[in-house]
Amino acid sequence: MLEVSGLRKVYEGRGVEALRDLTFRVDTGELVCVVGPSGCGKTTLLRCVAGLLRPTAGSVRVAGVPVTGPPPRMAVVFQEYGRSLFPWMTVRQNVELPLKEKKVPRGRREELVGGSLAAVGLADAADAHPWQLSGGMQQRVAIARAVAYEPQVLLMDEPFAAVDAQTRADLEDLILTLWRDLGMTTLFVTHDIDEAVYLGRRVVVLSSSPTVVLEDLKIDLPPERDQLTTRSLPRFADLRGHLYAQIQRARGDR
Amino acid sequence: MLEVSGLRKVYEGRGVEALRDLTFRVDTGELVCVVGPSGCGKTTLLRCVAGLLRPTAGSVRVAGVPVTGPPPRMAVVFQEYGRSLFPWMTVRQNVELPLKEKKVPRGRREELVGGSLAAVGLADAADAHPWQLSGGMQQRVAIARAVAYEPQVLLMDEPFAAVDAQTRADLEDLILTLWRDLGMTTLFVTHDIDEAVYLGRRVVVLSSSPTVVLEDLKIDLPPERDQLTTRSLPRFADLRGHLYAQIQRARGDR
Amino acid sequence: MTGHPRATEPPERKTPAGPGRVAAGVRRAARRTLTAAGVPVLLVLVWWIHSTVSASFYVPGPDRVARAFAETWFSSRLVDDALPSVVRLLAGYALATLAGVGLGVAIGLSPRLRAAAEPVLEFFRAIPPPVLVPLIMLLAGIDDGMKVLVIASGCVWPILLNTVEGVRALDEVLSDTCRMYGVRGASRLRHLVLRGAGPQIMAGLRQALSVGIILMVISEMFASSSGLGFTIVLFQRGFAIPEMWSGILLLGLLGYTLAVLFRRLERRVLYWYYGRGGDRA
Amino acid sequence: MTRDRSPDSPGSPEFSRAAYGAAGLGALLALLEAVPRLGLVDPRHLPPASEILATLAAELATPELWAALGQTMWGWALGLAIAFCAAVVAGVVIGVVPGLRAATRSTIEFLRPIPSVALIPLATLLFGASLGSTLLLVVYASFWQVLIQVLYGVADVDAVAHDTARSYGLSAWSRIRHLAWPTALPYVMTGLRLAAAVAFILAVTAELVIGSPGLGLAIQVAQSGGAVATMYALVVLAGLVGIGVNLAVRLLERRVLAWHPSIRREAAA
Amino acid sequence: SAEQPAADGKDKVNAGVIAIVDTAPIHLGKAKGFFDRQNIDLTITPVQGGAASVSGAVSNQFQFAFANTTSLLTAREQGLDVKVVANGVSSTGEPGKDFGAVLVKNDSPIRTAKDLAGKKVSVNQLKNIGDTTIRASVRKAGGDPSAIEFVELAFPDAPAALDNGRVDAIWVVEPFVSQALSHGARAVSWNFAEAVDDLTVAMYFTNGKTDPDLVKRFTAAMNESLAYADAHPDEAREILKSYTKIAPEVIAKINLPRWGTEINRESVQAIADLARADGVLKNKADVAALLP
Ligand SMILES: Nc1ncnc2c1ncn2[C@@H]1O[C@H](COP(=O)(O)OP(=O)(O)OP(=O)(O)O)[C@@H](O)[C@H]1O
Ligand SMILES: Nc1ncnc2c1ncn2[C@@H]1O[C@H](COP(=O)(O)OP(=O)(O)OP(=O)(O)O)[C@@H](O)[C@H]1O
Ligand SMILES: [Mg+2]
Ligand SMILES: [Mg+2]
Repeated sequence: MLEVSGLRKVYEGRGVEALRDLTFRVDTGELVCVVGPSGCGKTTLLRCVAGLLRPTAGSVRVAGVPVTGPPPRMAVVFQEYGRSLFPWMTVRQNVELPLKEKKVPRGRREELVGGSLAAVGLADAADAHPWQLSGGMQQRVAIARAVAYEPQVLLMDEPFAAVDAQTRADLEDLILTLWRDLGMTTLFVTHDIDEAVYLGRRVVVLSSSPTVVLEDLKIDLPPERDQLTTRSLPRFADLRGHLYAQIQRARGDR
Repeated sequence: MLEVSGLRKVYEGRGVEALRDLTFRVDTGELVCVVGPSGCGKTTLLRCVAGLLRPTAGSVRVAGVPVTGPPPRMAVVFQEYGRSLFPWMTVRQNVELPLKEKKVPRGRREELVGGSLAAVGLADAADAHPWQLSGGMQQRVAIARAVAYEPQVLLMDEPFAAVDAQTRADLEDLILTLWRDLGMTTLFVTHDIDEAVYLGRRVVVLSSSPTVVLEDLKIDLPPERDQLTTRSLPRFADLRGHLYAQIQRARGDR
Repeated sequence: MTGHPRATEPPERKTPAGPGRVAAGVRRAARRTLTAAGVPVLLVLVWWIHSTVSASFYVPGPDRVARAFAETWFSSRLVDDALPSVVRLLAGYALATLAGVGLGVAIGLSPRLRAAAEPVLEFFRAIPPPVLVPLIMLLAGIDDGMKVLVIASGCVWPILLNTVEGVRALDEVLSDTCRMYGVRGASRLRHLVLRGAGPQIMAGLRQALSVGIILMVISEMFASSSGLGFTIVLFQRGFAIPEMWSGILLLGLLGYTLAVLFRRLERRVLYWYYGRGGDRA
Repeated sequence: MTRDRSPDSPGSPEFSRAAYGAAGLGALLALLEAVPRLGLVDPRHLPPASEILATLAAELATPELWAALGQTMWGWALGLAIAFCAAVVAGVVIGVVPGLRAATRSTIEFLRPIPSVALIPLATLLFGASLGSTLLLVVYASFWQVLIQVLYGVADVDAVAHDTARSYGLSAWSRIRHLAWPTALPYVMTGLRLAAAVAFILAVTAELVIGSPGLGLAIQVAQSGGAVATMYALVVLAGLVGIGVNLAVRLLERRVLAWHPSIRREAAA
Repeated sequence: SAEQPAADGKDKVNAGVIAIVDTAPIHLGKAKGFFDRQNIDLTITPVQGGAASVSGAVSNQFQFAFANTTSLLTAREQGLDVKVVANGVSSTGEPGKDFGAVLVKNDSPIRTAKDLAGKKVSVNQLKNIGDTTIRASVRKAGGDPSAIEFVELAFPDAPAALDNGRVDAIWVVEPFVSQALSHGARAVSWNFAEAVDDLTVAMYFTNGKTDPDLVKRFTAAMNESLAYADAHPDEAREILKSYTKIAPEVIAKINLPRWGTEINRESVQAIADLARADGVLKNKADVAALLP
């Protein structure tokens, strides 16, 4: 579904080589997590995949088609969640807008908007404006918007950074459920190694700059996951430890 | 040093009661963490303490003086780190500006700026503009700015939300070192319960809305902390479990 | 919206070295000239065809105007009439910038001052310059000082309004950051207010540039005996229509030149603003 | 403590705002009264405010003045409406369609500084001393004011918001309606305020210079008859109209920009 | 707005006329029904100055209009098809009793027209009838007209500029002459009266497209109006109150111009020659083509 090959990105202004050479693929309906040190180029990668940034070299293909602009039926949750919400719209309108664009009929739209807002715990705040919400609430609005959109490909950039531990666990399970139900191909950037292991079927570890794929790790945990049991599996701890060491290696290089 | 008594805050616009009745104190040179569910009013509390928001009722005192505007020698790391950096200044200028205002002599200033940028791992990016940095890097600039300022009181609102696990650990230790060396009174908002236990001498748990202090927990771990040993103490696990249960209770209420 | 300005300029891909680089530069310059000249050439063509089809005394053809332009302006007139006008224009513009930005910042920062000053300012803003000029003449005489003042009195509004709005719209988190770190007074002005309101102030300055040229003409309709605007009015009254149009042409060229210079300046001052858009696909 | 007012603080914001405005106008009146009375200028050339206001009151009692004002306001409203709509459409199209900005820049910068007053011969030729001439001048002058503001406004779209719109596949029209337009709106409102005044000025000036009927012609007649007090009374009337127009635009702004920092901050401050 | 017959068989005529003392006859004539009697339904549109009259007439928006001699000569020189149909206003020829004058402050060292040389003098429009006639007056008085520095100041603004010392002398017409004189200004030259004998200052004109019969009737009505106004100065003063804002006490005092029906061709020719000498006109004017 998603093929990244030889991807390289140099930001002209400062002459920063954000990505040197990335190659990996995500199959249809797969959930892959991306981890890497701060500033290694995860956001850059996501923007290239989303067709928002033109790569310096290499290519990205979605469903076999080279990406030149944002592909259809793709949803993105941006790291800068605050800026990705339209301040002139209420929460409900923000979530509803892409659905209107997709020409989802009214009834179904209301169902989707209501459902996704309830799922992220914001049913009460539907008529507030984004700037009347706390940071975590804003981030959840952005997630609700992506979820309601029912995308084929879902890109998320540290989507749970601003919420508390318990909410985070709930949202992780929400994503897992939706991913299973809708079969979305998902690329998930996170800093939380536990989260990467818990959610991902595979975890791509990026090195620090000059950025390459350090490891493409298969998560061989049982497909059915559960916050308590999965996290307490010995294999979970193994994988976690391994990834931790990898990231430390990634950072140590610089 | 910091006394919050009977603090209540109602946002007029939506009629949201963000804080109902908070009372707690932070002694001089103490490091207190605040945890609570998303949207419970942590940021609101911090803004009231910082003198940026007028409470609806109750009062805040810093060093015995009632807060009516930002008290001197206080630094804040905002949750909206991206928006708190001046886009027209380089990273160095951003960090340097408060020092210039404080009339720190040039030599000392350069030392402080260089030192704090190096401490957060951004020595290379000193001449970049904030919008040329990744999310985590921006957040670290905001931290460096607060740190270089050498405040008496330091308020931090989820300051490590956007950095990877390893960087986070490093920054935690940075804050601990500085706190010990400079004797800063610190109020630290976080979502990460482990972090709260690791850093705090006390942890204040806020309930979800209507927000009150659910618990003011003393962290009876040895004062010298270390990422490996402290986190593996049985008492650490106890405290962590206790807090987790508390937060769950806090959220369950709603 | 791939086309909004920060994204329009396609990111320059690889920068080839040596002679290739020069060639690319030449090609770029040529393309830029072509885009800049395309529409004007088209318009002149339309004008020319129109004038050959239906000749009118008041709308002479481009050839007549071009001839008049050469005869009228390639002479000492350029120095005697145009130059003093431009100097007055720049003086008035500078004055308006000072007053507009200064007053605008003060009003934008203080809701009370704004409440008190707004009706008075709106009152003066609605008074047409042609009736304001006699009043200014009463106070400032009839010489260059008056003309500079008239130009400033017109230019100041776009600058003032935009500054006020720009200052009012400052990012809250940035304001709070300044308050926390004790960035106050002049330093707050320099580092936060003027920079943060920069994009909107620039919009105002841009507006004011052409308003200034218009006011330059109007100011010279009073108590004058020379100047670009005066000459145009004189041509108009003397029914020397091609000459009049050539003067208008000169005004347009003047406006265009100033705008180009202004754009250069703006790109420098607001580099952070335009840079922020980044190189997007 | 600017952000949020405690609920018990006295005085409604609307009231105090009006009071401050009245105080400002009062100060201006006092100044205009004092300057001639103190002999700083000859009262024959600038009568004291009290005399001007008395004349204005007398003038307001005549139906001719109301007719003239009505004619001016009609030309103003019509011209402003045409200019505003045309400029918004043109501005959004130029701002949004790739390449158009670069292609039109030189033409815009060339045409913009051409003074409306220089177009008077053309206007009279085309329309004579009728509403058409006034409209031509009004539209030409106020069009640019709005256009430039729209161009700057459309360029102010937040990069992340822009990317959001693109990644959710918002159509060009949706991106204009839901992203570019709201972003540009604060700029447009400033443009509207600028254009409203310019349109009014040009409506009056056109009457003044071309002699189409209206307030400007009344001013001109007063001027050439040496009736100084009447002339200033009419000028004051023009200023009062300006205050009224601004109030209306402010009201509109509070409605359409309720989400904008400048307004929401004030609602709280 | 064209000259179609109205329902009652009258020709609709729109005349572009400046709202000043000079044009009292056409207003008076309209009030007296002189135009009705010629089957003309007259509308008087106030215009701001000579240039507006001429362009209004050329664009056929006005069938008839009023402009001063120099403006008409200039228009003619530029190839505009303007044709005079009636006299407009003439100088009384009597210094002290004319409707236009050069004024100075009472304490000014300027005593006569000759002293104007080297001084700053305001006129309402440069390169027009004001500066031409002032130069001629100064020359006649033995001064050097080339040394005068003229600046443009609208008539209403001129007295203030004189009071404030911004200029040394101002040229104004009624009602500003009487007004300023009563406030202590002093006349040093009555330029219309002095420059040329029996000067035709302004005229009514039409464009070349107007129906000759209508022109003939307009001329007749206009001449009747001129004669009537000249013979009934009180009624002329009275009509001023209807279309100007001149204060009644000023109206009572002002010097009225002479409203003869005869156009003094020699004076027009003289103005043309003076204008040519001053460089206002570039070529020798074809006065015959302009005048009827
Ligand atoms: N617009 C830009 N201009 C110049 N350099 C940039 C720009 N955006 C990002 N960079 C640089 O590219 C590198 C990678 O940035 P990116 O945002 O992709 O990192 P990231 O992996 O998402 O980091 P984080 O986890 O902190 O969000 C960084 O060094 C950053 O400074
Ligand atoms: N400007 C505002 N106007 C109205 N309501 C607001 C405003 N700011 C915050 N709130 C409301 O106040 C409550 C507390 O917000 P606050 O930002 O303090 O939460 P928080 O504890 O910091 O949450 P998070 O962990 O998600 O950042 C929320 O319900 C929020 O909707
Ligand atoms: Mg990132
Ligand atoms: Mg918060």
